[in-house]
Amino acid sequence: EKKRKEELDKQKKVQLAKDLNDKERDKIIHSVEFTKFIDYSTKVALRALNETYDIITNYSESADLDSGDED
Amino acid sequence: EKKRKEELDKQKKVQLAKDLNDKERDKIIHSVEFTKFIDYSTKVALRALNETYDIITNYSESADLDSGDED
Amino acid sequence: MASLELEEILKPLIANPHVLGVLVANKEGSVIKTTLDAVITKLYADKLTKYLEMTQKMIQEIDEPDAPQKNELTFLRIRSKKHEIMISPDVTEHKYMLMVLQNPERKTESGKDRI
Amino acid sequence: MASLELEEILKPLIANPHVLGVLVANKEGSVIKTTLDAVITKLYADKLTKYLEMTQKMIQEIDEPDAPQKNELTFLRIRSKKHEIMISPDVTEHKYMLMVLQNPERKTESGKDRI
Repeated sequence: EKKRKEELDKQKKVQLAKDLNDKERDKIIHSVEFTKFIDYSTKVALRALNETYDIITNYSESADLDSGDED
Repeated sequence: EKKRKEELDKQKKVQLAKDLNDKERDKIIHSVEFTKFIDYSTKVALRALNETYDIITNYSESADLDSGDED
Repeated sequence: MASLELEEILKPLIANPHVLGVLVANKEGSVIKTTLDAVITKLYADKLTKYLEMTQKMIQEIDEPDAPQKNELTFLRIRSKKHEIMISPDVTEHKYMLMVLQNPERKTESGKDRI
Repeated sequence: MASLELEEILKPLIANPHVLGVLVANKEGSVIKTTLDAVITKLYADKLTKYLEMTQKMIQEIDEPDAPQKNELTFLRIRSKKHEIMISPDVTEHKYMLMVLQNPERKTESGKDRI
Protein backbone atom coordinates (compact mmCIF):
# COMPACT_ATOMS: atom_id res chain seq x y z
CA GLU A 1 0.00 0.00 0.00
CA LYS A 2 2.83 2.34 0.90
CA LYS A 3 4.65 1.44 -2.29
CA ARG A 4 1.57 2.19 -4.29
CA LYS A 5 1.26 5.59 -2.68
CA GLU A 6 4.86 6.34 -3.50
CA GLU A 7 4.19 5.39 -7.08
CA LEU A 8 1.19 7.68 -7.23
CA ASP A 9 3.22 10.51 -5.72
CA LYS A 10 5.93 9.94 -8.27
CA GLN A 11 3.41 9.95 -11.08
CA LYS A 12 1.84 13.11 -9.72
CA LYS A 13 5.22 14.78 -9.59
CA VAL A 14 5.86 14.03 -13.24
CA GLN A 15 2.36 15.05 -14.23
CA LEU A 16 2.78 18.32 -12.42
CA ALA A 17 6.12 19.02 -14.09
CA LYS A 18 6.65 22.61 -13.19
CA ASP A 19 6.70 25.31 -15.79
CA LEU A 20 10.10 26.91 -15.76
CA ASN A 21 10.17 30.68 -15.54
CA ASP A 22 12.46 32.69 -17.79
CA LYS A 23 15.16 32.95 -15.17
CA GLU A 24 15.23 29.21 -14.51
CA ARG A 25 15.22 28.44 -18.20
CA ASP A 26 18.04 30.88 -18.84
CA LYS A 27 20.09 29.30 -16.10
CA ILE A 28 19.73 25.87 -17.72
CA ILE A 29 20.40 27.16 -21.21
CA HIS A 30 23.60 28.85 -20.02
CA SER A 31 24.95 25.83 -18.18
CA VAL A 32 27.93 23.94 -19.60
CA GLU A 33 26.18 20.58 -19.28
CA PHE A 34 23.15 21.74 -21.23
CA THR A 35 25.31 23.29 -23.93
CA LYS A 36 27.18 20.03 -24.36
CA PHE A 37 23.95 18.08 -24.41
CA ILE A 38 22.11 20.23 -26.94
CA ASP A 39 25.08 20.52 -29.24
CA TYR A 40 25.67 16.79 -29.33
CA SER A 41 22.08 15.62 -29.41
CA THR A 42 21.11 18.03 -32.18
CA LYS A 43 23.92 16.65 -34.33
CA VAL A 44 22.82 13.08 -33.67
CA ALA A 45 19.21 13.94 -34.57
CA LEU A 46 20.30 15.75 -37.74
CA ARG A 47 22.33 12.79 -38.80
CA ALA A 48 19.38 10.48 -38.21
CA LEU A 49 17.12 12.79 -40.20
CA ASN A 50 19.47 12.87 -43.13
CA GLU A 51 19.58 9.13 -43.44
CA THR A 52 17.66 7.68 -46.28
CA TYR A 53 14.81 6.50 -44.12
CA ASP A 54 12.27 4.84 -46.25
CA ILE A 55 11.96 1.40 -44.75
CA ILE A 56 8.22 1.09 -44.58
CA THR A 57 6.64 3.29 -47.22
CA ASN A 58 7.51 1.16 -50.22
CA TYR A 59 5.90 -2.03 -49.09
CA SER A 60 2.34 -3.01 -49.61
CA GLU A 61 1.01 -5.43 -47.05
CA SER A 62 1.17 -8.26 -49.55
CA ALA A 63 4.89 -7.49 -49.67
CA ASP A 64 5.71 -8.63 -53.17
CA LEU A 65 9.11 -6.97 -53.24
CA ASP A 66 12.34 -8.92 -53.56
CA SER A 67 13.88 -9.65 -50.21
CA GLY A 68 16.05 -6.53 -49.98
CA ASP A 69 19.68 -6.11 -50.84
CA GLU A 70 21.26 -7.93 -47.94
CA ASP A 71 24.86 -7.05 -48.82
CA GLU B 1 -6.50 -3.01 -4.19
CA LYS B 2 -8.37 -5.08 -6.75
CA LYS B 3 -6.75 -3.13 -9.55
CA ARG B 4 -3.36 -3.77 -8.05
CA LYS B 5 -4.04 -7.49 -7.87
CA GLU B 6 -5.06 -7.49 -11.50
CA GLU B 7 -1.84 -5.75 -12.36
CA LEU B 8 0.16 -8.31 -10.45
CA ASP B 9 -1.72 -11.13 -12.15
CA LYS B 10 -1.06 -9.59 -15.51
CA GLN B 11 2.61 -9.21 -14.71
CA LYS B 12 2.78 -12.79 -13.52
CA LYS B 13 1.14 -13.98 -16.69
CA VAL B 14 3.74 -12.30 -18.83
CA GLN B 15 6.57 -13.48 -16.63
CA LEU B 16 5.30 -17.03 -16.90
CA ALA B 17 5.01 -16.88 -20.69
CA LYS B 18 4.46 -20.49 -21.57
CA ASP B 19 6.95 -22.45 -23.60
CA LEU B 20 5.30 -23.53 -26.80
CA ASN B 21 5.59 -27.20 -27.69
CA ASP B 22 6.47 -28.25 -31.24
CA LYS B 23 2.86 -28.78 -32.21
CA GLU B 24 1.76 -25.33 -30.99
CA ARG B 25 4.73 -23.69 -32.65
CA ASP B 26 4.03 -25.47 -35.93
CA LYS B 27 0.43 -24.35 -35.83
CA ILE B 28 1.49 -20.71 -35.48
CA ILE B 29 4.17 -20.98 -38.14
CA HIS B 30 1.68 -22.44 -40.60
CA SER B 31 -0.99 -19.83 -40.02
CA VAL B 32 -1.72 -17.25 -42.71
CA GLU B 33 -1.50 -14.34 -40.27
CA PHE B 34 1.95 -15.40 -39.04
CA THR B 35 3.20 -15.90 -42.58
CA LYS B 36 2.08 -12.41 -43.53
CA PHE B 37 3.63 -10.98 -40.38
CA ILE B 38 7.02 -12.64 -40.69
CA ASP B 39 7.33 -11.95 -44.40
CA TYR B 40 6.55 -8.28 -43.99
CA SER B 41 8.43 -7.63 -40.75
CA THR B 42 11.58 -9.37 -41.98
CA LYS B 43 11.62 -7.12 -45.04
CA VAL B 44 11.17 -4.02 -42.90
CA ALA B 45 14.02 -5.11 -40.60
CA LEU B 46 16.29 -5.89 -43.56
CA ARG B 47 15.62 -2.51 -45.03
CA ALA B 48 16.43 -0.84 -41.72
CA LEU B 49 19.64 -2.86 -41.44
CA ASN B 50 20.76 -1.86 -44.90
CA GLU B 51 20.38 1.81 -44.22
CA THR B 52 23.55 3.68 -43.70
CA TYR B 53 23.21 3.85 -39.97
CA ASP B 54 26.13 5.64 -38.57
CA ILE B 55 24.57 8.47 -36.65
CA ILE B 56 26.47 8.18 -33.42
CA THR B 57 29.81 6.54 -34.07
CA ASN B 58 31.48 9.50 -35.70
CA TYR B 59 31.01 11.96 -32.89
CA SER B 60 33.26 12.46 -29.98
CA GLU B 61 31.54 13.81 -26.90
CA SER B 62 33.15 17.19 -27.38
CA ALA B 63 31.29 17.21 -30.71
CA ASP B 64 33.66 19.33 -32.73
CA LEU B 65 32.15 18.35 -36.05
CA ASP B 66 30.44 20.80 -38.38
CA SER B 67 26.73 20.85 -37.86
CA GLY B 68 25.82 18.11 -40.34
CA ASP B 69 24.70 18.37 -43.94
CA GLU B 70 21.21 19.68 -43.38
CA ASP B 71 20.04 19.54 -47.02
CA MET C 1 4.60 -22.46 -44.65
CA ALA C 2 6.88 -25.13 -43.30
CA SER C 3 9.35 -24.37 -40.56
CA LEU C 4 12.02 -24.67 -43.22
CA GLU C 5 10.41 -21.77 -45.01
CA LEU C 6 10.56 -19.69 -41.82
CA GLU C 7 14.30 -20.41 -41.75
CA GLU C 8 14.53 -19.32 -45.38
CA ILE C 9 12.70 -16.06 -44.73
CA LEU C 10 14.87 -15.18 -41.73
CA LYS C 11 18.11 -16.29 -43.38
CA PRO C 12 19.20 -12.92 -44.82
CA LEU C 13 18.63 -11.35 -41.39
CA ILE C 14 20.49 -14.04 -39.50
CA ALA C 15 23.31 -14.08 -42.05
CA ASN C 16 23.80 -10.31 -41.91
CA PRO C 17 27.24 -9.64 -40.40
CA HIS C 18 25.90 -6.85 -38.17
CA VAL C 19 23.15 -9.01 -36.67
CA LEU C 20 23.89 -10.51 -33.27
CA GLY C 21 20.58 -12.29 -32.86
CA VAL C 22 17.01 -12.70 -34.04
CA LEU C 23 14.00 -13.47 -31.86
CA VAL C 24 10.38 -14.05 -32.86
CA ALA C 25 7.79 -14.17 -30.09
CA ASN C 26 4.07 -13.85 -29.61
CA LYS C 27 2.49 -11.10 -27.54
CA GLU C 28 2.54 -13.25 -24.40
CA GLY C 29 6.31 -13.56 -24.70
CA SER C 30 6.28 -17.18 -25.87
CA VAL C 31 9.20 -17.82 -28.17
CA ILE C 32 8.50 -18.92 -31.74
CA LYS C 33 12.04 -18.72 -33.09
CA THR C 34 15.35 -17.59 -31.60
CA THR C 35 19.04 -17.56 -32.44
CA LEU C 36 20.02 -16.33 -28.96
CA ASP C 37 20.90 -18.55 -26.03
CA ALA C 38 18.14 -19.74 -23.70
CA VAL C 39 18.75 -17.28 -20.83
CA ILE C 40 19.00 -14.20 -23.05
CA THR C 41 16.01 -15.37 -25.10
CA LYS C 42 13.82 -15.67 -22.00
CA LEU C 43 14.92 -12.30 -20.65
CA TYR C 44 14.48 -10.46 -23.93
CA ALA C 45 11.15 -12.13 -24.77
CA ASP C 46 9.76 -11.14 -21.36
CA LYS C 47 11.06 -7.60 -21.18
CA LEU C 48 10.60 -6.65 -24.80
CA THR C 49 7.06 -7.99 -24.98
CA LYS C 50 6.14 -5.77 -22.03
CA TYR C 51 8.08 -2.84 -23.43
CA LEU C 52 6.37 -3.17 -26.80
CA GLU C 53 2.97 -3.15 -25.09
CA MET C 54 3.91 0.02 -23.17
CA THR C 55 5.10 1.63 -26.37
CA GLN C 56 1.84 0.86 -28.14
CA LYS C 57 -0.02 2.32 -25.18
CA MET C 58 2.10 5.47 -25.17
CA ILE C 59 1.52 5.98 -28.89
CA GLN C 60 -2.24 5.81 -28.27
CA GLU C 61 -2.00 8.19 -25.33
CA ILE C 62 -0.32 10.94 -27.31
CA ASP C 63 -2.64 10.50 -30.28
CA GLU C 64 -5.47 12.97 -30.78
CA PRO C 65 -8.41 11.46 -28.90
CA ASP C 66 -10.87 12.33 -31.67
CA ALA C 67 -8.74 11.30 -34.63
CA PRO C 68 -10.68 9.47 -37.35
CA GLN C 69 -7.81 6.99 -37.77
CA LYS C 70 -6.03 5.55 -34.74
CA ASN C 71 -2.29 5.75 -34.66
CA GLU C 72 -0.20 2.56 -34.50
CA LEU C 73 3.40 1.66 -33.88
CA THR C 74 5.14 0.38 -37.02
CA PHE C 75 8.82 0.12 -36.08
CA LEU C 76 11.02 0.69 -33.07
CA ARG C 77 14.78 1.20 -32.79
CA ILE C 78 16.41 1.32 -29.39
CA ARG C 79 20.03 2.22 -29.68
CA SER C 80 22.36 1.78 -26.72
CA LYS C 81 26.08 1.77 -26.16
CA LYS C 82 26.23 -2.00 -26.43
CA HIS C 83 23.75 -2.77 -29.18
CA GLU C 84 20.72 -1.69 -31.14
CA ILE C 85 17.40 -3.45 -30.72
CA MET C 86 15.05 -3.21 -33.67
CA ILE C 87 11.47 -4.35 -33.18
CA SER C 88 9.09 -4.99 -36.03
CA PRO C 89 5.65 -5.38 -34.50
CA ASP C 90 2.66 -7.17 -35.97
CA VAL C 91 0.84 -4.06 -37.15
CA THR C 92 -2.26 -5.84 -38.40
CA GLU C 93 -3.02 -8.40 -35.69
CA HIS C 94 -0.82 -7.32 -32.74
CA LYS C 95 0.01 -10.96 -32.07
CA TYR C 96 3.71 -11.23 -32.77
CA MET C 97 6.97 -9.36 -32.80
CA LEU C 98 10.26 -9.76 -34.59
CA MET C 99 13.29 -8.53 -32.67
CA VAL C 100 16.67 -8.02 -34.28
CA LEU C 101 19.71 -7.34 -32.14
CA GLN C 102 22.46 -5.60 -34.00
CA ASN C 103 25.90 -4.30 -33.39
CA PRO C 104 25.66 -0.51 -33.08
CA GLU C 105 29.13 -0.03 -34.50
CA ARG C 106 29.28 0.37 -38.24
CA LYS C 107 31.87 1.48 -40.71
CA THR C 108 34.54 1.99 -38.08
CA GLU C 109 37.84 0.67 -39.26
CA SER C 110 39.70 1.95 -36.24
CA GLY C 111 38.82 1.25 -32.66
CA LYS C 112 36.81 4.37 -31.93
CA ASP C 113 33.98 3.06 -29.91
CA ARG C 114 33.25 5.97 -27.68
CA ILE C 115 29.84 7.23 -28.57
CA MET D 1 25.27 30.39 -24.42
CA ALA D 2 22.49 32.88 -24.96
CA SER D 3 19.00 31.73 -25.85
CA LEU D 4 19.70 33.09 -29.31
CA GLU D 5 22.48 30.55 -29.60
CA LEU D 6 20.10 27.76 -28.65
CA GLU D 7 17.89 28.92 -31.52
CA GLU D 8 20.91 28.85 -33.81
CA ILE D 9 21.85 25.31 -32.80
CA LEU D 10 18.31 23.99 -33.29
CA LYS D 11 17.73 25.91 -36.52
CA PRO D 12 18.78 23.20 -39.00
CA LEU D 13 16.48 20.75 -37.19
CA ILE D 14 13.53 23.12 -37.09
CA ALA D 15 14.08 24.19 -40.70
CA ASN D 16 14.21 20.60 -41.99
CA PRO D 17 11.16 20.06 -44.23
CA HIS D 18 10.44 16.65 -42.69
CA VAL D 19 10.44 17.96 -39.13
CA LEU D 20 7.01 18.64 -37.63
CA GLY D 21 8.25 19.77 -34.24
CA VAL D 22 11.13 19.98 -31.79
CA LEU D 23 10.88 19.74 -28.01
CA VAL D 24 13.61 20.05 -25.40
CA ALA D 25 12.72 19.12 -21.82
CA ASN D 26 14.42 18.19 -18.59
CA LYS D 27 13.94 14.81 -16.95
CA GLU D 28 11.04 16.10 -14.85
CA GLY D 29 9.19 16.99 -18.04
CA SER D 30 9.65 20.74 -17.69
CA VAL D 31 9.88 22.33 -21.10
CA ILE D 32 13.05 24.20 -22.05
CA LYS D 33 12.23 24.81 -25.70
CA THR D 34 9.36 23.83 -27.96
CA THR D 35 8.03 24.50 -31.44
CA LEU D 36 4.81 22.59 -30.79
CA ASP D 37 1.59 24.12 -29.47
CA ALA D 38 1.01 24.29 -25.71
CA VAL D 39 -1.34 21.29 -25.39
CA ILE D 40 0.78 18.93 -27.49
CA THR D 41 3.94 20.16 -25.77
CA LYS D 42 2.54 19.36 -22.32
CA LEU D 43 1.29 15.94 -23.39
CA TYR D 44 4.50 14.95 -25.16
CA ALA D 45 6.78 16.29 -22.42
CA ASP D 46 4.86 14.30 -19.78
CA LYS D 47 4.49 11.04 -21.67
CA LEU D 48 7.87 10.97 -23.35
CA THR D 49 9.76 11.81 -20.18
CA LYS D 50 8.14 8.81 -18.50
CA TYR D 51 8.64 6.64 -21.54
CA LEU D 52 12.31 7.56 -21.74
CA GLU D 53 12.76 6.64 -18.10
CA MET D 54 11.10 3.25 -18.69
CA THR D 55 13.32 2.68 -21.70
CA GLN D 56 16.46 3.42 -19.71
CA LYS D 57 15.23 1.01 -17.05
CA MET D 58 14.49 -1.72 -19.58
CA ILE D 59 17.95 -1.33 -21.11
CA GLN D 60 19.49 -1.85 -17.65
CA GLU D 61 17.23 -4.84 -16.96
CA ILE D 62 18.33 -6.74 -20.04
CA ASP D 63 22.00 -5.90 -19.52
CA GLU D 64 24.30 -8.53 -18.08
CA PRO D 65 24.15 -7.98 -14.31
CA ASP D 66 27.91 -8.46 -13.90
CA ALA D 67 29.02 -6.42 -16.89
CA PRO D 68 32.07 -4.26 -16.21
CA GLN D 69 30.52 -1.39 -18.17
CA LYS D 70 26.85 -0.52 -17.73
CA ASN D 71 24.76 -0.20 -20.84
CA GLU D 72 23.05 3.09 -21.67
CA LEU D 73 20.45 4.32 -24.11
CA THR D 74 21.90 6.56 -26.81
CA PHE D 75 19.07 7.08 -29.30
CA LEU D 76 15.46 6.09 -29.74
CA ARG D 77 13.24 6.04 -32.82
CA ILE D 78 9.56 5.30 -32.47
CA ARG D 79 7.94 5.00 -35.84
CA SER D 80 4.17 4.99 -36.15
CA LYS D 81 1.65 5.37 -38.94
CA LYS D 82 1.26 9.08 -38.25
CA HIS D 83 4.80 10.16 -37.39
CA GLU D 84 8.21 9.21 -36.16
CA ILE D 85 9.45 10.35 -32.78
CA MET D 86 13.21 10.52 -32.39
CA ILE D 87 14.62 10.99 -28.90
CA SER D 88 18.18 12.00 -28.22
CA PRO D 89 18.76 11.50 -24.50
CA ASP D 90 21.36 13.18 -22.33
CA VAL D 91 23.77 10.25 -22.22
CA THR D 92 26.24 11.85 -19.85
CA GLU D 93 24.06 13.50 -17.20
CA HIS D 94 20.56 12.05 -17.80
CA LYS D 95 19.07 15.47 -17.22
CA TYR D 96 17.58 16.41 -20.56
CA MET D 97 16.08 15.08 -23.73
CA LEU D 98 15.70 16.36 -27.26
CA MET D 99 12.62 15.12 -29.09
CA VAL D 100 12.16 15.51 -32.82
CA LEU D 101 8.82 14.74 -34.41
CA GLN D 102 9.08 13.90 -38.06
CA ASN D 103 6.85 13.00 -40.93
CA PRO D 104 7.23 9.26 -41.54
CA GLU D 105 6.53 9.63 -45.25
CA ARG D 106 9.55 10.23 -47.41
CA LYS D 107 10.23 10.16 -51.11
CA THR D 108 6.68 9.31 -52.04
CA GLU D 109 5.58 11.23 -55.07
CA SER D 110 2.26 9.46 -55.33
CA GLY D 111 -0.22 9.08 -52.53
CA LYS D 112 0.75 5.60 -51.35
CA ASP D 113 0.52 5.90 -47.64
CA ARG D 114 -0.53 2.42 -46.69
CA ILE D 115 2.28 0.93 -44.72
